[in-house]
This record gives sequence, C-alpha cells and structure tokens, in this order.
Amino acid sequence: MSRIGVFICHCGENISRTVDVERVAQEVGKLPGVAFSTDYKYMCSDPGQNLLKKAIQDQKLSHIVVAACSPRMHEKTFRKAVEAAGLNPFLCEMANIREHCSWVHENKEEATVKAVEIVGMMVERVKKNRVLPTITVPVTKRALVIGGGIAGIQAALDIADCGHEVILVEREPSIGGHMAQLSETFPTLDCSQCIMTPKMVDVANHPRIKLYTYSEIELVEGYIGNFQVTIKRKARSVNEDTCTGCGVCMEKCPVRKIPNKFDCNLGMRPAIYVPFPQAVPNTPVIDRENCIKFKTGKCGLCQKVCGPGAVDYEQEDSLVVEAVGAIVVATGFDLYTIDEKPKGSAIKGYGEFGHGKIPDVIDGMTFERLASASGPTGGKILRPSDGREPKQIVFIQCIGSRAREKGISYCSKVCCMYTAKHTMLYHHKVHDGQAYVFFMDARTPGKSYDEFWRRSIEEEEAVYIRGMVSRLYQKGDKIVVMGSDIAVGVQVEIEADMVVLATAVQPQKGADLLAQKLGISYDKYNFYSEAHAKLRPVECATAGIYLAGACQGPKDIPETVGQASAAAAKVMTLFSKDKLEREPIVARVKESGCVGCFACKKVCAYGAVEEKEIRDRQGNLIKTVAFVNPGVCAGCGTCQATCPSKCVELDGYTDEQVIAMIEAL
Amino acid sequence: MTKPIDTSIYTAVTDAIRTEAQRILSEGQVSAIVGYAAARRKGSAQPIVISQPDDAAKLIFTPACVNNLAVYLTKAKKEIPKSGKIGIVVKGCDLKALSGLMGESQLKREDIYLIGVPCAGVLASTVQPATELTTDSIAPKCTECDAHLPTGCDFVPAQTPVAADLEKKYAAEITRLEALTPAERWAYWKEQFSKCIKCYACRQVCPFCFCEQCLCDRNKPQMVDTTPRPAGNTAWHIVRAMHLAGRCAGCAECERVCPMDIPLNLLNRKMAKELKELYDHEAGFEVLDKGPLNMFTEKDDQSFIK
Amino acid sequence: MQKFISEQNLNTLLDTLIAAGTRVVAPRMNAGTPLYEPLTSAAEMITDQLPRRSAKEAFFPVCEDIMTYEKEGQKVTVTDIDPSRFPETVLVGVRPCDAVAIPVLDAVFSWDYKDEFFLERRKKTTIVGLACTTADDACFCTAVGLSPDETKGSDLFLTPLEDGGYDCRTYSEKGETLVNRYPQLFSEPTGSKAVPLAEPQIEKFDLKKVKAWLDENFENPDWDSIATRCVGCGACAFVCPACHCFDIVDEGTEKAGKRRKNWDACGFSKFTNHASGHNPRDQQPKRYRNRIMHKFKYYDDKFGQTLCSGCGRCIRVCPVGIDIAQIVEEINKKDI
Amino acid sequence: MHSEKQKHTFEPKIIAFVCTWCTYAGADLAGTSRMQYPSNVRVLKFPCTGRIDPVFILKAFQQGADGVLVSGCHPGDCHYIAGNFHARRRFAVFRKLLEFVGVDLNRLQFSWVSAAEGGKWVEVVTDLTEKVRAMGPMTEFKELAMEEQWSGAIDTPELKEAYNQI
Repeated sequence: MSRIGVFICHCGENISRTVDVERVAQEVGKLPGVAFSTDYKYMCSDPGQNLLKKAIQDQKLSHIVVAACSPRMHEKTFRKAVEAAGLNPFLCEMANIREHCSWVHENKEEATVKAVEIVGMMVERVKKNRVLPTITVPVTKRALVIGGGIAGIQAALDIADCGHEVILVEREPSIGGHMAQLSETFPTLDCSQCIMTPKMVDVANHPRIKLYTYSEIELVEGYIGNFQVTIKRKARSVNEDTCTGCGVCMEKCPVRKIPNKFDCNLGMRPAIYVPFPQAVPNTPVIDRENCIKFKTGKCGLCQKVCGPGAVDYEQEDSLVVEAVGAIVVATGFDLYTIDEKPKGSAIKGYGEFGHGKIPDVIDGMTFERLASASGPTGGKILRPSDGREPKQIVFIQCIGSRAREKGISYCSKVCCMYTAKHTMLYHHKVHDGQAYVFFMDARTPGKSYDEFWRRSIEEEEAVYIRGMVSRLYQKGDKIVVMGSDIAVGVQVEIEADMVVLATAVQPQKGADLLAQKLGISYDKYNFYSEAHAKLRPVECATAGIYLAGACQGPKDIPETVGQASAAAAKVMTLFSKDKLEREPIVARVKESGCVGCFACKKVCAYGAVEEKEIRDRQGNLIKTVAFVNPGVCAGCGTCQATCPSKCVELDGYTDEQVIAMIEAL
Repeated sequence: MTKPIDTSIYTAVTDAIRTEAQRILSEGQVSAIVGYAAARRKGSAQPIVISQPDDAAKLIFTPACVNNLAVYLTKAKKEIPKSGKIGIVVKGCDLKALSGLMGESQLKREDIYLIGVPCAGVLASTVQPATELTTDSIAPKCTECDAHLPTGCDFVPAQTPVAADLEKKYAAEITRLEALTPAERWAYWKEQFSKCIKCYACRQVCPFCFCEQCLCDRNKPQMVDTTPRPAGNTAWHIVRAMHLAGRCAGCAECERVCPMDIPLNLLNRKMAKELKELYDHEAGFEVLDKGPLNMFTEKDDQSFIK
Repeated sequence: MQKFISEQNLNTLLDTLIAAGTRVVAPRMNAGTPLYEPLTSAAEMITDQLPRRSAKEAFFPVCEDIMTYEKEGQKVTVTDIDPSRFPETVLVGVRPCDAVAIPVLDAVFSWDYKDEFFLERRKKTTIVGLACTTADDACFCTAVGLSPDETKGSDLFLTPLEDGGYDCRTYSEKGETLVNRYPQLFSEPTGSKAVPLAEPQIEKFDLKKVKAWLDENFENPDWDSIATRCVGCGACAFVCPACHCFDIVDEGTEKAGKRRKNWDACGFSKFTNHASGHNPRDQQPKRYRNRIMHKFKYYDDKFGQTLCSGCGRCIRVCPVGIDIAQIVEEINKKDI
Repeated sequence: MHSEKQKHTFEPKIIAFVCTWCTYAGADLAGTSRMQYPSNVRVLKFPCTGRIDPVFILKAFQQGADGVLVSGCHPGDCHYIAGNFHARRRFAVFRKLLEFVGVDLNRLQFSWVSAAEGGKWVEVVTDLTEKVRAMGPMTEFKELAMEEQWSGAIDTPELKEAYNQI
C-alpha cells in the first residue's frame, strides 16, 4: 500500500488568498493511499523543503505530491529535495494549484473545489509512478566535422585544441571552402587567403585532427555519444602518404586546358592538379574524366616523373568507419545558378539576365576570383570575353533572394555587403571606371557594416540606384542594362562593360541527402533546421548533432566563425563527462507483447526505434520486435499512442498513470 | 428487382485452383495451402489447410467461400505450419488484407504463394449457404467491390468475372446515418452495441487484429471495460474501429461473423470514407511503407482545430 | 394436466402477467436479431425463429454484478448483491433444445458450491416450452437423443396445433400453478392434430461410443485437422444453451467499483493463461478439444449427462464453419 | 473579466489534454497574467499531443466529462519535431468516428495554443465551457454506464433512480 504525502503550499498568499489550503489538505487526506497531508506557507523555501524531507523520513512516505505552482517552475526543486530524502525523484509530482487555479479564479469555493480535484488527480497519478533510474549513455570523445570550409575548420580547431580527436571530412580535394576563393573580406578589406591559409595549415598540422579530403559521408548509425560513421574516400590516384607535393606531375601533365572550378572556370588546370596553390593537403588528385591514362590507357607521364612513386592508377574508392560522439555539420553554401532551374525545385531561373549566355555577365564569386591577387587574372578586373578592362560596371543585388515569385523568399544576408566591397575593389583597381548598383534595400546590420557601405558611395563613388533591372542584352561589345530608379521614378538604361549578379546563397547540392543520412531536419530550401530558433540555434533536434555556418542559413564570415565556435563549445560540453545523463522519460518496449508491426518506428521522428531479433537458446528466430534506444528517444510518446497493443510505454506518462488521472475526476 | 449474378466461371476457377495446388504441392514449391473446401451443410464451404498433393481435389471456389483466409497467415494463428512457403487462395478483397499485412511487417511476399481468385461475389451471412447468388443474396461488401480480379499474384485462373453493377449498400447506409442527428445516431448504435456479448469473433477473424495482447484484454490499466455491458461494448467497438482506421482492407469479416448481427463494417467503411476524403487513402493491392495514420503532411486538414 | 390455449389467450396470459409485474421473457426481435428478452407486450413475441442466444441467460446472465465496493480514506466498504431482489419471471416460447439444457446446468451450479445467483433465478422462473416445427441442416437434437417435442426442463409445454392454438401440458408444480392462476384462459384439450414436428437430418449418435473414443483419445492427430481453422472466438460458447464458464472481473476506479461475473469461453487463448505466462492449452486445437471433451466426456464423467442439446447454434455462428455435429458424427463412425 | 459571477444551474466538467511545452505553458502564462476563466477545466499534462491516445478522450467521456479539449503546439512548433502532426491526423479521424456513433462534436474541441497565448487559452476554455454549459450534461455515456444487460439487471427502477440522481 502506498503511503502518499501531500504538501499544500500557500505561496505566501498567492494560493491561499483564493484557495482554502487547510480544507484542501483535509479533503485530500481522506483519499485512499494518502498517509500524510499538510499545508505550509512556502514549500519551495528551505524550511518548506526541510518539512518535506522530514515528513518523508518520519512518516515513511512512499510517494509525494506537492501542490503549489506550475511544475515548469519548481518540479526540479522538489524532485531534488525528495531525492535528498532518499526517494527516487520520479516518485514526486506537482499539482499546479497556482497558475492553473488560484491565479485564474476569484471565487474561493470554486477554486478550492478545483484545487482538491487537481491534487486528487495527482495523488492517483503518483500512485502509479515507478522508480525511474537516470539513464546514462557512454560518450565517445571524438568529434566528426563535416565540411572543411571556415566553419568546419574553426569547429575542428576549437574541439581539437580542447584535447579531443576530430575527424574532418571534406568533399573537395582541399579544405578551405568558399572563403579560400574570396579576394578581400568586408568590412576590413583584409585578404581572405592571408587569414584563411594559416588556419588551413593549422588543421593539417594538428596532431588531433584526422583529415579526410576528397571524401564523403556514406552512412551514419548510432546516436548521441555513440555514432558510427562510414566515410567514403574517393580514389585520388595519388598516395597522400608518399606524395611530397613537389608539383612535377602537374607541370608534366599534357592535358592543360581544363577549366578550374576553383577559379569559377576562368583559369585552367591540368588533369592532375591541386585546386589552388595553397591547397591543404597539398596532394594532387587525378581528374579521371579528363586524364588520358584513364581515357585511353596511354600516357602515364605523371607516374613516370613522380620521384616518390606516389601516383597510383589502381587506387579505388575505399570506406573507413569512424566512431565519434558528436557531429558538427558545416557543409556551407552554394550560389544560386540563375540560368538553370534546379531539378525538382520550385525555384525558377533568371533566363532574362543572360547569365551563361552573355560572357560578361558574371556572378559575385567570379568577380572575387577576378579581384583576387592569386586569381586567373592576377587580380586585374578583366572581361572574360575579350580581356579588356571594364569601364562601366553594373552590380545587381537580390538575384534570387527576396524574390517570392522565383521561389526564394529569404534574404541572402551577405550580398549587400559584398557588393559594396566589390564596388570598392573595382574602384581601387580601375580608377577611371564607374560602378553602378541596382538594389532594393541595403541591409547592413553588423559592426562597422553600415559605415563600410556608406564608404562605397561617399568615398568610392559607387552609384546606387534603388530599383530592379528588368532586362539585359548584348549590344555590340556592351551590355545594355534596363532598369528603373524608383527613388526618382525614371527608367534607367546603362551601357555596361560588365555585369555582376549578386546571386542568392543556397545550401550545397545534396544537402537534403546528407540530412537524411544524419536524421536531421531541413527546411523547404534544404537549409538545416536548428532545434530552437532562439534558444538552441546551433543544435539539431537530433541529439549530438550540431550546426555551423551557412548550411543552416546565409551567414557572413564572423557569424559563421562564431557559430562554429559555439557548436564546438556544445561538443566540448558533451565531452566534459564520461557518461551522458538524461531524464529517464523514454519509451520502453514490452517485448513479450510486441508483434513487430513497427508502427512505432514509422512515427518516430528521432529514429529511436530499432528492430530487434528475439531468438531462442538454439538461435532460432522467434520474432522481431521493436526496440527503443534510450539514448536517442526524446520522450514524446507518439509511439505509445500509435502502438495498437500498447506494448511500448513512455516512462513517466504510462497509460496507467493517465487512466488513473482520468478516473480520479 | 432481384437478378441472378453470373457465377458460371466458379467451376472452371475451382478446376484451375486444384490443378495449380496439385502442381505446387507436388513440386514442393509450398509446404501447405490454405483454401476452401466443401463442408457438411448443403452448399457450405469452410477453410482448409492441405499439405498433400492428393488433397488438392478438396479445394473449391463457390459463392459460399466467404472467409478471408489471410487471417490464417497472421501471428494470431501460430498453428498453421510456418515451415516454408504457404500457398493461399485469395479473393481481391482478401489480397488487400495481405498487402496491408505485408506493409505492417507481418508477412513477407516471398514467404507466400498467392493463388488469386477471379470473383464475381460471395453470399451474404444472412442467407443459407446453398442460396443462389443474386443481387439480393450477395454480401454487402461485394456491392462496393473494386477488386474482382486480384493482380500481382503468383497464379490467377484465366477466367474473367462478370461484375454486376450494384447499389452500394454501405455507402447508402452511411449516407442515411450521416443525415440523422447525433442523438438519433447514438440511439441506433446503442441498440446495436447493446446486443454485443464480447465473443470477440469480430476480432478473431480480423486479419489486422494480430496483436498478441489486445489492448481490450488488459486490466492494468483497464483502458476498455471487458464486461459485455452497453458501456464496455460501445467502448470496445469504438476502439476497434479506431485501431482499424487506415488499416482495414474492407473484407467485412467482422460483420459477417457477428452472431448478434451488429453492422460492424459500417464503422470501418465510414473510417475508410473519411480517410479517402482527408488523405486520399484507399486500401489496395499495393504494399504501403506507412499507413495514413503513421504519416502526415504539413498541409493536412486542420479546419477542426481552433 | 393437459389443456388447450388459443393464440389469443396466450397473448392475454402474457399481457396479464406483464401487467401484474411479472417479468415475461420470450423470443422477440432486437435490432433485427431474435433474442430471448423481456416483453413489454405479448405482441412482441415471435415463434417462428430460434433466438440467436439460448435461454440460459435468464439464469446465467451475460454479465451480472455480484458485489460492489467503495473506498474512502483507508476504509473499504463491500456490499454483496442480494439475489432475493431478482424478479419473478415467466420464460415463454422456449425451444426444447434450450429448455432441456437448464436442468443440465442445475447440476454444475448446485454441486459443491451453490450458486445462489443461478439458483435464485431458477427458483423464481417458470419455463414454458414450445415444440419445434421447423429445422434447418444445423439442427441435430435427435442425434443427441432428444426430440423437437422434448419436455424435459419445461414446467409447461406448448405444442402448436394444426387448427390453431396450442396443446398445453404441465410437467411441474410451477406449471400447474401458472395454469391455475388464470384458469379462464385455458380450456379442455380439443383433440386437434399437432403440427408435424421438425425433422433434423442427422442420424442418432451412440453417445456411449463417442465418449468411449474420447476417453482414449485426448492425444490424437485428428484434433489438429478438426480445429486448426478455429480462430479462437467465443461465439460457439456464448450462443450455446449448455456452456456455462464464467470469469470474475473487478471494474471500477480507485474510489468505487463492482465485481462482475461475465461469460467466458474455453476457445479464448486467455482462458487458461496462467499468471506466470504459461498456457497449458497453448494452441487452438487443444482449446477446441476441450470444448468437445467437456460436452461429451467430462460433464458425463462428473454428472452423467451430455452437455449438448443439438440446437445447432454453434454451427450456424461459427466464423469458419466448424460443425460439431459433423465432428461427433465422425467420431461416432470410428472403429474403436 | 468575469467580475460578476453568475450562478449557473449546471457546471460542466471539462477535461483538457494538453502538451507540456506549448499549451500547458500557455495556461501557466494565463495564470501569471492573472487572467480569469471558468473553473470547470481539469488539465492533464502530456509531453506532446503525439502521446494523447484517442482512448483517453473516450475514457474521459465515460468518466463523466461533459466536454473534452485537446490542445498542443501550433504546426511546426512541436518540441518533438512532428508529434502534433501525427496527433492532427489521429484526431481528425477519431472525431469523425465519434460523430458517426452519435457524439455531438460540439463537446470535443481541438486547439493549438502556444506558450505565448495565455489569452487564447482563456478564450478556448471559456468558449468550450460556455458552449457545453448551454448544451447541458453529456448524458450518453453516463446512461450507458448505468445500463445492464436485461438478464444481469437487478432492479431496474432503482438503477433508473440512481441515474436520475447524477
């Protein structure tokens, strides 16, 4: 027989003003199973808690109900107190007679009757409460970082510097990401590569960072603290361990005219190449599609010239499995390609702007490569079509972004600032040139950002035209830009030498497929979803997976770095303990009754339900049942409401508890 | 006006089933076959499990072959030999149930050999088994049948059933009940449910009631009163209908076997109607990964939510 | 005592009884199903259909309360149900196959434990039997040694006459009391010919031989072929006039509730499920075997009677066409 | 709000099944904001509307509820990603079933009330209470609870009287 203790709090006068607390204590005392009931001025105060602890010992109480404020307020307080008195904390429940009763009713009789019923309900509930042991999950203190851009690099360095091993996986042959492509960065105009490459080298040299470039995530299994990740290492055809990075192979390669993706296809590279001179690792990769050896079986020059014998045509894709405890996703962004309609996407293209058709209509990243000292033009702004210096240049903002009619309604956040930067770079390099910018709004929140933007107009002589461009067309060697200046209300026509489109920031291609492997959610644009927009901005709803950088939404560099460090801090918090403790409100399967229909698995948003085979002593399969992984289960209970035979139960919210409450009414 | 329904193909169908059953049993393709055999009462049929090629001659298909044999392949029926592949004679409506069971991981397609039956209809439970099949004596479910010819089976006799165009009995009855006031509908069901004696025939014949531990047999907590009183009966039938919503394949076995003539399939048809309207779900031959109540879309109707 | 009662007078008799506060239970239609139920007027009575459930529920209800409890604080109050409050009842239009089973049940309900609920109802009920004039191919009362005009179990027995009305004979004091209470409604026998009796098709079983086979064949592979198809519902037991298993359950809340006695069936998998989880009858053929054994062997062993009156209800309601007449017929044909 | 209390002859019993993250918190907010609403509602807290089994609603009516409220997070706000979406389908179907067996759906309310919508909580609870009050007691399930099979009934007049006293 349970010996339930009920403690009615006055909350000063907050409760006792409208609820006759003595009468509640008296009435509740008559309920079957209640051994002790009392009221007290402030239950949450030290004397109040001591009263509770003392009563548990003196009265040998088995279950506790504290009738006071909302459990959202003090459930932890009282459960701790109960634990201190030697009872399992989950044998304590709170009855909310303040927020749900005394504060919302005026009539004392009504409020008292309601309070008695609320407490009565919790008495019946607590009777059915079970001792719940805290769940502990071991933590593998190694992290996986997916994506080797600035976000991934920062997160990897922070975690590794803290003493934990990091696996950094990058899809491209080199880490560096988009930041390595940039010329200078706003708002300080410092050279992107100058600040980026040291970090890349730090990664390469870090004893605790294991770098897998030219590699992709194949499979993710497990749960927080205990992930098993299968990584596919694509065949590089060059042995990373023996290659010295001398570069002779690249010099001797007879194939030389392959457009370099890193330079936005403006520069050329050989078939065996590193994407850019500062690449990390500085190990070339053979582009098998363009290599003569792979196409015809002849050539083999690079292998002949390679001193250390690192070139290996026989190399195959290989799989490695790494055990990690946490995952940081930092897959970054891609730019909207306006001449293409992405397959299966609701997003429409901008055929009318001639990108891809008119050679001198380029996007922002191409401009970055033109402006970059290490770029294909050595930092000179030259037209791709004829190599002349453009004297009139038009920048158009919001290509794709904030264009609901084209299917993207969000702001890409970085374009206003980088366009202002482009006008400056242009002005610095082409002193007699004129830059025009078509813009809708200038969005410049951020430290020194608005000042930077103003500088582009006031000091660097960029002409900003508020309005949108309706059409572009080639006329001789000029590009006619037709638009409107809505501030003045006139049509504008500019004969430009070059047009730069600030195209929208989008998630990387395949972001959705990676999300499905990871079991994380993503929005309709494929940006990854954080667990809470305000309070958990770097965590995924799936425990143990964190987000950094533009894969979650458009971000500039400082914000990306900040989020990457925040994600690293979250990982380090997780790694600060050997075992992970969590509230034991998780679902459990009653295997004897489970028929293995897996309806629970179908509705579980967390992938916490697994299939488990039950075998007899001879090893014969008896049946396959559901198994809830307590490390992954978030405790929503959707599985239980779905299970037809109620063979999965959510601890803390069992059917017995719920029915007892309903029957108490 | 009562019109006969053409069941002339059933003789040829019976022959074809026997030949096929004989073949697959003697070739060892299956270890047993669940089918129909003639029973003692005139014109009646009953389920039979055969494992010898010689017994293939016992198999029949007649308008009295009403049972949904899918129930014999569920976990609720552990007695049917599970050593190896099982052959089963299925009408279109029964095949839908098997597809549902596959979707719910209760069966694997490769473990069963499907002998599909071209079917023009079977007899209602209210008539004697020897009755001629007519527009009056036909089972109500057959009036709404869209699956006279099963597809995706391992074997289907070549005959084509002549499907009569019949008044849809459930649809008509649902429309009638929907037009009543809630109080009138309550009175209707109260009268029906009060007859229930909790023999659980409806549960036991249902291919989807494969739970090892029925929620309604549990007493800790007692979710549904087990006593055959009006309160417990009503709760049982509501819970039963809810548990079958989105799963029921429409074989109407529950209604056929009810010794108290409770029109149970009406509840299931009503649920099917709602699921069709709300989520465009219909039970079919296709094996679905997720039933309509195990999934959602963000745009689901919520006009009923404040 | 032998009398004649016209159809009209029979109705008057029933209406008079109803008006006098006696509960009159007879076959009537309930939502399309013929059932033995209390009449509010004699006009409701039907005589041309066998009720779907047997008449046993007049003595052994589908569900009845045997005790109530209330809890307050640490106190539990238990109140027993008082059977003396059961109403006086006249059960009319009972088929011989139903009536005959009632004294069979007396044996089990008054054996070591006297079931006051059953016996009190039995004491307060007068049974008016009605001879059977139609049979379908599920009927087999003659096969178990009974007949469509078997009077055992009836206090008063009606036989329909070709010229209308009923020949009416009494077989107990209760029957005579009923006739004597309303003498004006009864007249002397007319000598009119009785309507020909029903003629069930199945040949008479040698029940001794059947039992002899069952005595030796608890383990026999035939049980599997007989009952593999059984789906384990309780329809056969619940419509049976002689099946009498029940289950005791408590229903209610923490504060108050009732202890109830409900029909149970040996076909249910839970019927013999032990608290340990072990189930001695773990397969359906074993459960069905129990049904046959109980009817034709165990009950005979204990009380010298057969627990089957050949009403054929279980044959008609079985979802999978299990035919007890055919099963016993086949046992009957076996060489022992 | 309800400064002048009216005396009512019928006080309906309203049972609310709510999720802890949105509606329970919304009801807490109504409290901290000292909003006033009828005292008829009894709140049962669940982690998520996804945990709420239709049987609970049935049981609530059987236990004498005159009205039932189910409330959770707005679509997209679910603390558990999609529990409320699953609940939405489940209840869309279940209410149709109840309607078909003759339950007046005016007694069964569903709502989305976020943690910020204390006012909406008050509105939903008040509306449902007043609507159900106007409808009168839910007699259907209570009547059923009193009914017996004829053969098991002991004293019909007494049972009738007991029922009338409810």
